[in-house]
Amino acid sequence: MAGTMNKMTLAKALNAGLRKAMEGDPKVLLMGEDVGKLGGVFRITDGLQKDFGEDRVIDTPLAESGIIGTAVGLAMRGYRPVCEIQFDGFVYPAYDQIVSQVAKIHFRTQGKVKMPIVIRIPFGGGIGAVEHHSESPEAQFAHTPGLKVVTCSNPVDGYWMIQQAIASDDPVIFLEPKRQYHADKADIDETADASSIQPLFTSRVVRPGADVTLLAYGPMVKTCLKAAEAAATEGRSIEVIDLRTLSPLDMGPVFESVRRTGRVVVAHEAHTNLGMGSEIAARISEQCFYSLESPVLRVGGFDTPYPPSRIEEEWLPDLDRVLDAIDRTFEF
Amino acid sequence: MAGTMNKMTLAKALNAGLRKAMEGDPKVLLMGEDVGKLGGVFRITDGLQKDFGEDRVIDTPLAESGIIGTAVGLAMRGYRPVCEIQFDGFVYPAYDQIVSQVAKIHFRTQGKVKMPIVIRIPFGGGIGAVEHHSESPEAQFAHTPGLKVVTCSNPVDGYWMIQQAIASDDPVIFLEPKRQYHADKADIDETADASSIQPLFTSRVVRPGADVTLLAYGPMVKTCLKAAEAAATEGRSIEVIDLRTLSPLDMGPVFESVRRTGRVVVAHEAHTNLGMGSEIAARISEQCFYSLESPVLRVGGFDTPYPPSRIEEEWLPDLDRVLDAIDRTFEF
Amino acid sequence: MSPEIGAAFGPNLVEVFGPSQADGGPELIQLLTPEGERIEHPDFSFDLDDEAVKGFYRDMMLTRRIDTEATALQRHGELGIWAQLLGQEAAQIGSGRALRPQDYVFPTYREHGVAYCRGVDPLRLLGLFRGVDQGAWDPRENNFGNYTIVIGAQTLHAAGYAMGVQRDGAVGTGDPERDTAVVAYFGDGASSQGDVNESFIFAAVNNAPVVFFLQNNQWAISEPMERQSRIPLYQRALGFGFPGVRVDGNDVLACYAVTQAALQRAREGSGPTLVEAYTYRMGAHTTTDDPTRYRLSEDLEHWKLKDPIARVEVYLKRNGLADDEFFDSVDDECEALGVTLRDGCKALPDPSALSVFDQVYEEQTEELAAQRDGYAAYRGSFESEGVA
Amino acid sequence: MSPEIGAAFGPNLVEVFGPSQADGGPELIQLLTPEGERIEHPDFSFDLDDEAVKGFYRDMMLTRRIDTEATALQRHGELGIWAQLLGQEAAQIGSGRALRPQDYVFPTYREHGVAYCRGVDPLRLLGLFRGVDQGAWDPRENNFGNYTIVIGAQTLHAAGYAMGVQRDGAVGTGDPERDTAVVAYFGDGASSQGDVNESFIFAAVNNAPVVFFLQNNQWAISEPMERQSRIPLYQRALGFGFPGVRVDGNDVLACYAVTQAALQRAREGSGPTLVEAYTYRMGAHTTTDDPTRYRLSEDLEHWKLKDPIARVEVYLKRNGLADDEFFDSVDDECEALGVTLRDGCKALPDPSALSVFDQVYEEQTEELAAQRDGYAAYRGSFESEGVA
Ligand SMILES: Cc1ncc(C[n+]2csc(CCOP(=O)(O)OP(=O)(O)O)c2C)c(N)n1
Ligand SMILES: Cc1ncc(C[n+]2csc(CCOP(=O)(O)OP(=O)(O)O)c2C)c(N)n1
Ligand SMILES: [Mg+2]
Ligand SMILES: [Mg+2]
Repeated sequence: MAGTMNKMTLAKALNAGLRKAMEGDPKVLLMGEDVGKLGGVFRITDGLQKDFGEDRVIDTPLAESGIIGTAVGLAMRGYRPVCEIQFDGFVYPAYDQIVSQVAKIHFRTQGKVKMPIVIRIPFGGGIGAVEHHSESPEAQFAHTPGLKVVTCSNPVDGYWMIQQAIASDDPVIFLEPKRQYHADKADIDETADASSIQPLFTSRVVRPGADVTLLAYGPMVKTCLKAAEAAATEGRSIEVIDLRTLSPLDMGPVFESVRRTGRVVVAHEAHTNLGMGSEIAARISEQCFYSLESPVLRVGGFDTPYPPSRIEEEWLPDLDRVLDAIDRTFEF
Repeated sequence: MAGTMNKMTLAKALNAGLRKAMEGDPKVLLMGEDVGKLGGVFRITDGLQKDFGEDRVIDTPLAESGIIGTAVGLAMRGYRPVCEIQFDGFVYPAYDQIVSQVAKIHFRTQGKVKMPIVIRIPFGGGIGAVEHHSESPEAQFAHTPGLKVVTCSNPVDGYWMIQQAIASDDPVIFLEPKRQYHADKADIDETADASSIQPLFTSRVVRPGADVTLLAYGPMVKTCLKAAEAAATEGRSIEVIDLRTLSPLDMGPVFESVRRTGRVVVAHEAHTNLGMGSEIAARISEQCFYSLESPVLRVGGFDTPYPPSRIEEEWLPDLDRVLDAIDRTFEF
Repeated sequence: MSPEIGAAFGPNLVEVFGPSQADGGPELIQLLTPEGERIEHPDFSFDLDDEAVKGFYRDMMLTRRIDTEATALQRHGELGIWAQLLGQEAAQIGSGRALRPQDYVFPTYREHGVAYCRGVDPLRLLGLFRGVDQGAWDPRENNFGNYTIVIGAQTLHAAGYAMGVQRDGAVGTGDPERDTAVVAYFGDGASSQGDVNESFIFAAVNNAPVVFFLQNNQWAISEPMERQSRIPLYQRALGFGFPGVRVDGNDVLACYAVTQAALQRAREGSGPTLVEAYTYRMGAHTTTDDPTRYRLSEDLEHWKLKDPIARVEVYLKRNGLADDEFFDSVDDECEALGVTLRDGCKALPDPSALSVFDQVYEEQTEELAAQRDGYAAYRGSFESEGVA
Repeated sequence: MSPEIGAAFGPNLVEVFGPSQADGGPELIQLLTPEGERIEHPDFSFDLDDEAVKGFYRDMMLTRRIDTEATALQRHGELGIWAQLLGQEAAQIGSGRALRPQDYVFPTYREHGVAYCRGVDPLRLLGLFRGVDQGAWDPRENNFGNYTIVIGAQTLHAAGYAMGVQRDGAVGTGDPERDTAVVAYFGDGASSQGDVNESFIFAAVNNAPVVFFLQNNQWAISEPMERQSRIPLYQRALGFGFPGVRVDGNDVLACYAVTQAALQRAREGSGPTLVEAYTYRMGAHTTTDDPTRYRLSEDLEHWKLKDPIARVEVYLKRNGLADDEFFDSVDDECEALGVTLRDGCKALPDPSALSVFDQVYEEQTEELAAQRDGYAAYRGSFESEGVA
């Protein structure tokens, strides 16, 4: 029904997705700093406390370890907590609870205790913020068995993926590209049948192409789509894949693509050294050894702390650096 | 002077190295849980509190964030704290202080404040321990700009590297392969001239070879040397490189080797997914693209939490799995 | 410091509370003396009969037997390590017996006595220390959580679970089978962890039904409690706005009475309480520890006089409450338990090396399934070699 | 709950301390009322003369000017964000002026008034919020640490620094130029962080010379302080064995007197103190925040009556301690400062994109140098394209 289409930003789509999940299951709780009246510093939980009450949308004390640690207890009591970490750089006080508890309890108990917790983290840079507000911590979580890690790049995915993550009986680190929160609007059909939606832990070809495979996720998908467009004007056909899931990785569509194109560039904001690109490059190099015309090239944040905001756009991988890497894949 | 040679285990060598550093610089402090009278659960600080006093060998409250956070303050006051984290799995409560403070203060202050802190972490498995006592957290630290990460594999390196780490004006995560603490003894010349010692942030060819390059560090070096020996009996010449430094990586000797051998296996206990092997594979694939006869193969811990100890030897990469990977490099 | 300035900030708390005293100080709640005499306390009383005391005696004896048996099993190489509770039987049985079925326990790695009270098969406890699993009892069966090794982490789980209890409306209803309390066990050392202090905050702010049960056994491995606090630990609660009490942790009657009252407070909706059970770790930290490196043997001798079981035995005997038959039958039970544990331990099956792949996620990933298959094939190749 | 059980655990602390009261409650230390009247307090007195009060007035006016100017600069797009201190001038100037040169300060992101007291060029503060650096003043020059954004982290640094001070023998010598105190600033929200509570433990156990200066401005972004504690925050210190006091954070005389006494306590070797400055964040959390979403405007109106600067002005005027010339000259200074800030801010140079590579390590790595060179070459390729 076209009549039910709603134009939404990513921020609104996430809000609508959270609302839907809360309506569908009384065990779903939201918790975090300022998620109540304020609706979160990005307003992702706007209006939800008003509608679902303070028992279901909980303004917690300012302690990230406490947020995750109490979420573990709530999950053991049968709840499905969705925790908001205010900014990427503030997830680290909760790191122990995440990697030693959330990630391991299912394993520790041989599956007797499930951890259906979603940890939402606005991540990535480009919003002109001060230190600790522009980090990309995904690789650290993806390296941790027991966690699943996903990220959305657009409003439609945001709307569905957050619901799928909440429905997951495994803990999900849900990374939201904060720079995209209010960037674009997209049509969302809230009445669509959830079962018709692409499963959560899958990647997706978002632009088909023949010459180079360009891999991205979260905030870099848009940049990469633009790069593909720019490359097209120079006669190069770039296939762009939105990875969507970082752990597990869904490498099937990637390998399939690389076997056709023979060239790969992977882009992310996170530090290049041991970023997602390193794992992806290692897997592709192993699985597509004879197909590669050139090594997998990585375009990532540099191996320095995130810089002061006046130079963040120069630090972040951008269209030009992606295009440059695409060019370089032809130098081999 | 051969007369000054002392046979030492890794544990004793580290103890001797710490003692030497404390004698050489009154600003060097040791701090951690049980490092005083007990000498640490592995006895690495044995006798040091007795000789240097409670002000220099500090039994801290049981709070890892507190240990690292106060070390930051001590460093700002001009001290050189050497912090002991009791076991790898207990470093996570301090993760925020490590990645957001220790790693970033030099950058934040444009170099006005140095962080000469060493964080010693016994790491790796194979000692029959319960959960959280056999982790390999190196990739997470290596992914963090601002930290340097090293690991020793034998008593001689242990003795010198700990002193070099303490002398470093940058923060160093110092990983000690706990399974090796009491495994072997080696001759150490404590009177040797420190300036004649191989610099800290360098890797080393520990066994030359021609057919395959085998990369390892810390606990896996011994296994890999044995694998090389076993392979030799089958007529394969394996070059083994002890990486020693994980951040920065010293890839020069690695590339040089790979360009000769064309085949690479990298082994570590850490989870394979996004472990050091992924970065190393990515770099080698990029830099030695035309030299590779086979993709870089990784032998790592599986992507599950560390298992109960009765099956840890099956979980950990061992000689057979390394040999198997070596064999597989010839299948391409 | 100049006295005027000091005075401005009120009395010196260290002076007020005094340094740690070997006898627990004047605030110690005691109902049964080390000499086996029952005494009155103005605020707390033991409201069960002597049959119950005999039951506690039996519980403590069996708990001690689990402990000594496991220690011996470790010495014989059957366990990798064991965390002994010797000396802490009263704290654990007293508190454990105060629980109702619907209450929920978050233990550390040393709560074997509490586990026993909850009905967890002691063999199940051995699995963790033998290394065949990570403590694989089902916490839903006995409302006894899995052992938590990262110290302090479980206190936050307890606070969260208690917030869930509140949301379920299982607090303050007056229905004794519905109202639920949660207990977080932790140690003197753990009290320094950020997590523990955060759990105090979450519990206080939410007025959550949690009892924080701190077994102050005087040691955190080699560190005496002075390295964690300069005032008695039960006072910590004051800073967070809920009550803290210190109970004689070697007095099973007092531990029962105080815990019961604190649990009841929680169930009624009056929020958290900190109970510091002042006790002593008579054994080593674990079987790999060597306490002679850091503590005086006199210290231990002193505490032996306060043995939690001995005082109950004296009480029962002196007052003619139990005859030889009773004591013999408990001894027999202990013997039988010993045999069960020894035989059972050796028979605990090793896990399969492939099982780990199946336990990571509720919904298995393709990636990990493939890793499993690869490893299975690799292992298979040896077997076929072996066969060939 | 049944009264008997409650009573057993002593008085209800929430009832004893009462909920948070808008006037700070009976324990508030005040020396200058909102009406500008000086009053006595049994424990604390202000021992400087009226010239000093005039100095404080000037300090607070200049601090407020820095704040309003920076807020305006943000509105004009010259700063990315600004964390306003409006309303907290007395807490910061009172405490900041009590410091000696050798004392060391660990601030949050809002301590512009303290920075000013320490002699940090206010332009330096703007750099962080403009995004040209991360607060690149040299902490060694003024013993004023860099702003810490991860809330609470700096309190541990303060405890550690103070442990260093102890090791340097710079405590309790009686030499006023040697004995050193350390101050950790933090907020009501931060008090819930594990790090802050751990810093209390490290400071207490080591009896370290730290003053924990908690500016309770009633809000942590949108969360009222009831979300962090159910009793007044100064009481938190009791749980850790050191004194805590609540001072009227809008009373610069009381803030000075109380902080000075606490600092002196630290310098003399009597250990840590928690000072809760009870104040109010009159502005938004930062310039990107919208407080109308979560707080009532009456609340703000109420606190406006307690403005920290107004009461000093009234005091000076009513008692004829300062004439128009004085007030005019302060206003002129503020104007001049405004011009300096506006001009200076716009002139702050952007960092070079390559500089980041050189600031990561004290000893540069080959790896990073190569990354830098690669990026420099890449950038160069555009320039040569441009030239071509
Ligand atoms: C976060 C963390 N750090 C360190 C350890 C290692 N460790 C295990 S038990 C222990 C001492 C705990 O002392 P306490 O809390 O008093 O409990 P007890 O062992 O005396 O029962 C330590 C340091 C750990 N398990 N977790
Ligand atoms: C660890 C961490 N979590 C979250 C944040 C985001 N944040 C910045 S300021 C703030 C509120 C702090 O409140 P308070 O401590 O009262 O200080 P105030 O801002 O009122 O001065 C929050 C949640 C942060 N900076 N650090
Ligand atoms: Mg203890
Ligand atoms: Mg505040």
